[in-house]
Amino acid sequence: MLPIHLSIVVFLPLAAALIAAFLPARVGRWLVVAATVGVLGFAIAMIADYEPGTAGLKYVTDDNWISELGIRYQLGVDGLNLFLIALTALLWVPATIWGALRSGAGARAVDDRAALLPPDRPRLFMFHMALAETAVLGAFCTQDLALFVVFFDVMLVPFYFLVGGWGGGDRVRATTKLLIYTLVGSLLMLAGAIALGVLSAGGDDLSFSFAVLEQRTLGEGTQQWIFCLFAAAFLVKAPLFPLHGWVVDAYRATPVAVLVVLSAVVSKVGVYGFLRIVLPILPDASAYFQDLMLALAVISILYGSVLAFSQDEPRLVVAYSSIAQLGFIVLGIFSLTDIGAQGALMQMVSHGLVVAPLFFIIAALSARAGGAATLEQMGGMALRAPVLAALFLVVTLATLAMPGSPNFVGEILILFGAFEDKFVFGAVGILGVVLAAVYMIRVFQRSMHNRVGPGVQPSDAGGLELVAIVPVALAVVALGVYPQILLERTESTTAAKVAPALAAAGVSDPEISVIE
Amino acid sequence: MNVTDWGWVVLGAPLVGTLLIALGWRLLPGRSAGWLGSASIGVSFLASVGMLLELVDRPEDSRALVGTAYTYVETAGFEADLSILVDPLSVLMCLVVSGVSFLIHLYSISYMTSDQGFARFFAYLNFFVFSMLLLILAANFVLLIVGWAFVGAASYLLISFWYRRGTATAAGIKAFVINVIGDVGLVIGAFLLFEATGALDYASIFEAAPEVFVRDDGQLVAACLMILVGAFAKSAQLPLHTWLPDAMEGPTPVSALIHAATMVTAGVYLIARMHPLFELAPTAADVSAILGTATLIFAASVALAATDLKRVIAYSTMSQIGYMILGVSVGAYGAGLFHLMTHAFFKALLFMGAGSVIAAMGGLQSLDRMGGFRKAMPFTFVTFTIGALALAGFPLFSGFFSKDEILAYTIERGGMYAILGVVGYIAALMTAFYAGRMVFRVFFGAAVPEARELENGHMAHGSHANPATGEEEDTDVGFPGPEHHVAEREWPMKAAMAPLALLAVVAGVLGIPGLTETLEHFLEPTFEDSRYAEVHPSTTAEWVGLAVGGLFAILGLAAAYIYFMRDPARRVSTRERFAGVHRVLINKWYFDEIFDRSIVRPVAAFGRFGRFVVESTFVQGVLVGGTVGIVRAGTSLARSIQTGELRSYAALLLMGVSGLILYFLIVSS
Amino acid sequence: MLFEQILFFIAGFGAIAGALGVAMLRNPFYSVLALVSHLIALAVLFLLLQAAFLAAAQVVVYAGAVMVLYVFVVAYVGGSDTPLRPTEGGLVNAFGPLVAVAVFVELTIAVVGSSLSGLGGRGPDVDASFGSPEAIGDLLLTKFLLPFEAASFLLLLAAVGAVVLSRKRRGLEDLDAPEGVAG
Amino acid sequence: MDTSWFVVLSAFIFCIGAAGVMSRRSPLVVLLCLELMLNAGNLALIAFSRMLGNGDGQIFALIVMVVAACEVVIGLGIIVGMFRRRLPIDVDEMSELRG
Repeated sequence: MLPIHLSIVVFLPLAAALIAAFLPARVGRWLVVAATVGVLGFAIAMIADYEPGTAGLKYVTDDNWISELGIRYQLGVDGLNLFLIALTALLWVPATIWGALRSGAGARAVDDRAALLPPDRPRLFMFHMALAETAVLGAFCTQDLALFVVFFDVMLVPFYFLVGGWGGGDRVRATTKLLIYTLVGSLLMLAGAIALGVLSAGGDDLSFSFAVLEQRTLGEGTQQWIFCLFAAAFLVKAPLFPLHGWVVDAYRATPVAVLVVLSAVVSKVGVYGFLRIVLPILPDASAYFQDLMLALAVISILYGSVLAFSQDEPRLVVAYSSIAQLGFIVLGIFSLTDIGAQGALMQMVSHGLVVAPLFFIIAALSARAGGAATLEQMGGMALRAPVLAALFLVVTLATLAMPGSPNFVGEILILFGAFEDKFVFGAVGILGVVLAAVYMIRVFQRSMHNRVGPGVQPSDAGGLELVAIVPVALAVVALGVYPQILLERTESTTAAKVAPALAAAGVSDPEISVIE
Repeated sequence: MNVTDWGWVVLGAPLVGTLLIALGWRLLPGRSAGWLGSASIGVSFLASVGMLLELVDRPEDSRALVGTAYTYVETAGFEADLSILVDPLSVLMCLVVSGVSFLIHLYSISYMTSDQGFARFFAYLNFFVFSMLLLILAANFVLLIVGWAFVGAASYLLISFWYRRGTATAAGIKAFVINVIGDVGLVIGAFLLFEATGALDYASIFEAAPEVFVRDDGQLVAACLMILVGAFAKSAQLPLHTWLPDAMEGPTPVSALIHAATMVTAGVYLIARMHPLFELAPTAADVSAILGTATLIFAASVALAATDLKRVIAYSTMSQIGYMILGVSVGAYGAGLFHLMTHAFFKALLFMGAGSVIAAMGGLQSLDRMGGFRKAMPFTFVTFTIGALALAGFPLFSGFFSKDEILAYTIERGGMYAILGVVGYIAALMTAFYAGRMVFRVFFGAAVPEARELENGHMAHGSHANPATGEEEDTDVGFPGPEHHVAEREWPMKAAMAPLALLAVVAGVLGIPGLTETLEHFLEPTFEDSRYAEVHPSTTAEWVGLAVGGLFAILGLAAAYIYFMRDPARRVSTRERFAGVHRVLINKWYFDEIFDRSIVRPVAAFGRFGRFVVESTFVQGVLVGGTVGIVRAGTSLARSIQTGELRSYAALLLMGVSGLILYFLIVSS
Repeated sequence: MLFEQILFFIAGFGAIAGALGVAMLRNPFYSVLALVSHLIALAVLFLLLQAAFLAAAQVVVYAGAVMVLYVFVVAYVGGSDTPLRPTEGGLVNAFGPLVAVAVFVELTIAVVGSSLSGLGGRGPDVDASFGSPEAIGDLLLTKFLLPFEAASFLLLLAAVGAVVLSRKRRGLEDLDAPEGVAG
Repeated sequence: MDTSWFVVLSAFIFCIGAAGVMSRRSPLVVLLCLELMLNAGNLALIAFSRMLGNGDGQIFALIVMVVAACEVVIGLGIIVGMFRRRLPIDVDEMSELRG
């Protein structure tokens, strides 16, 4: 095992940003980019180092933090978060590069003329980006509930400033909604976390460590209301119907570089919380609320898909499609089967991987259409932008879970998991696959094909766009060709996390008669 | 080389071709992309031949081989390798697909010469062939679904190849969505089988199926019906057929390749591949046979009235695939696949001929505008006529042996199947009639101006308008417009059509009842376990069937001759007498309208409802508004305390102190 | 003993009278003078409690130096008479003194009703050096060195702050303009 | 004298100071009243220090004096600044921080 110190990985971006604050903006911004590349290096090393088929935490850091409250500074990597850390690391690189060169006032949906200018207040922008990466990495790495809450809330701070400070359109409204929604969610989770720690301790020492909490048991009624608190926070973050009210304004106003990580990574923290915290620690409640969560998931799938189908702005199509995709992920998790959870994890990573280039491409399209935000104003770009069109095509097909893409592997595992015990939910959810084909192909066709829009000046993808899009697109293809690279590493961990809830649901693992 | 090694070459060559053309399109000068694409398919065809030779060398009982590259997915009981299955069935399909594809590639080099998207076209085309071969060679459901969906995507790209044309992109979306419905059906079907057998690869499923399922087991029937959804979506069978006629918006080589010879027959292949399951679930097989028969008569009837040349051929394709589906559903696997093969030859040929004619017409496709091309394009005339005769089932042409064998077999099964067979014969009569109609109306009669110009050696005409809507178009993307001088003048085109014409004539020798039956013997290892293996009509019965079929073909052609050559006035009077029927046929039995009203519009209305009612009142109004309102009420309460007056702050502070002391006093007492 | 009690009551009344004077006299200048007398009375009380050094400091530093500052400022600002009871500010005017009385009652109840035995006595006998400059100095430089340094730093900051606050600013001449007033 | 006498006296002075802070409008007098409250605190500290026979309380009181001095300096500086800017010397007029 490589001697990787997780604290370094987590705090590297923040440290770089703090140093960069004292350097000239031009140098500092590349220092932050270098730090994100460094984190990516660590992430790749961890994947290479990870022995497939093993479970348990690796690279553990475990120190006392607030000993009176039993709060520990505990970080660790296992199959559950390994690839989410890698996803974070991978996507922050193009996001910071894009942000370093283009974000700023220019990323606004409406006046994209300024899109080529460097951001105003670049040091501050980069600082917030770096802080956000540290918070997200921390939330993924932490193995202590209190620390998780801290990172979860710290995450809110940079995004609040990034949307409010560099956003476009009606950013005040967007930030207000974002703040209120996620803050209310966070507060509920904080209450839940405290209740969980205190009530589960009984007479013993207070502890928030996941490992300890998993061992302790809670009464069923207690589990149920704590479950509701956590579910509220995670569903807002995800977001799922009907808690997605903040999404539309936020997606419209957020600068592209920020939107990429907000949609691709931050939304995963919520559903990751289900797998990491809710299922193993509150198994009885998970089983109790299974049908409700599945219903929410299925409604999100259908509702998100249908609304995506009727939107004019590509950004909003992707926004609603994300709701549908996260519905699939929740469907997989709450199928309470190994296969569904594996699918959910696969889908988390692959949705992150496709949504990031999707937003970059939409920004590129919008820039070519004279800053237009709606599909009507685009069209016919494929001829003069063949590379961009090809990349868009690959990403579009992956988004609609074309077989052969990682999303397909994720969705088929999720659906198999859902079918196994809850066939009806799976069967209704699968309609989302068909609708996804409709709305994604619609966006592709309206922007790339058909007649040339009025204000469109097509030109092919430039250097920055290629740098931002191509590596991620290659990762999509690679994961589609060899999904086992993820699945073989995550399998034992997800199985262990789902097992308590599975047992609580009273479903014995369906005996699969393997025929030799 | 091993059999499976050849298989990987078959699969790899088109993929390499795709990647080379897609990544190197800037570097490929002139027509080299076309030659590169053709060469890669050629390699694939040669490898298929190698595969065939290796396979026939092996003893009959070990002619099914699986080659595995690596583990694709293996988690939580879900196992799928990246592996191919080579057996006589897949070898036959590979030969047909790669062979016909090679010729169509060759044809396209000429046909697409002046198109702006020349390299793009060949990248798509190679990708399509790769996907099709992947579908055929897949050894498990996951890979099958991958190939299945890739084929759909390639078909989408090729249909909307001329992407500035609104009708083309709309047709592409329609095709894609219906194909995705098929994929979804396959996924559900695969799950139902997986749940019962715990496996996803064919061999394990087929082995386990008789043990875990009873005959006509509910779950198995459901699984088979779901597989049928996949098969029917791809093969354009009722009721998932509406995309195929629209798909004629694509370039004609695409219609020849995808919508005649290869992709649409995937459903037939699938049912043949799944025959152990369908034989265990005869209910599903019957559903399939009935729907196939319904499609074959429905499509034939529409083809009688349609006026767009390519659509006539498209409906004819649906109809012929109906025969194949009927064949493989009743257990006539050899006959069904035989017809698949001969159909690939003559239908590709017909499309190529049609492409030639359409190019000569400057893009116009309406039969009403055509006529008299016999002299202008003698080569096309001869080959097209051969194709039409084969389609009609004229005695001794290839279609004669294959189609009538299916029908003979169906009638042999007796009972309900006999009725289906009779319906098939009626449709055969119609087939002969519309085949004759095409030939007579295009090549005979008075020469239209285009034909006369062509006779004088002039080749450019037409305008930049969408032939379907008459809408003016930009030519950036390159339609077969005025500059499209292809009318059978270049050798690659002829080189592609001549072998197909030859095959359309002579391919029948592979299945002459009682004499050769080569194909059936070749396929035997795949189907030897079939419970219908013993059900085989006697040679005499087959010849009787052939005789009846031949008679119908001649009758139909004669009727067409009477209607279109001898007595054109009768055509008009007949149409007027059956005006109601004609309207139904012209409107394709109103399937598009029914789907539009029952599915598309409700979904769109639901979307509007969601967007303007649920989203704005419930989500934004109640939930967001409620949350924001509560927070805002709380903050305004807090704000009202913040008067900015120092003295009231002090008073509040002291009140707090007073309250605290009071609390402690009470607590301590 | 008696002397001590007499002294306590005299000083106590002095302190209360001074405090009332601070709070109730209309002219700020008189208020300052009342505070001086209050501080001196307090110093006497400090002496009674054997805090000799603090008593001295109270008189010298507080009643002397600090109060001089007040007097200067009052003279500078112009200590005009202000109404004792503000004309506006309704609730605070009504409740302020009431709350103050309430707090006093509560505190008194707390002290009187307390069961703490220490409150009832005057504490242990201490030697004469208790509260002497040496004792204070010793404590300041040993046990409370850090607070001592912190306090010195605080004083420095306050000095700088006072300079910054009251220095003449550039652009002062603009102050006559309306926006200057608003700012 | 019992410690309680001193403590009660301190409470009384404290409350007079608090009442003054709450009812006077002149910032100068408010500052003076604050001094009263601080000194009340000091008295209590020293009384308890005597009660416990421990010098620590006296150090506390000394520090409070330092804080009081600082507060006076800053407070008076602000008042002078206000005067210079011709702002009304009245705490009721200073309500810029209204929410």
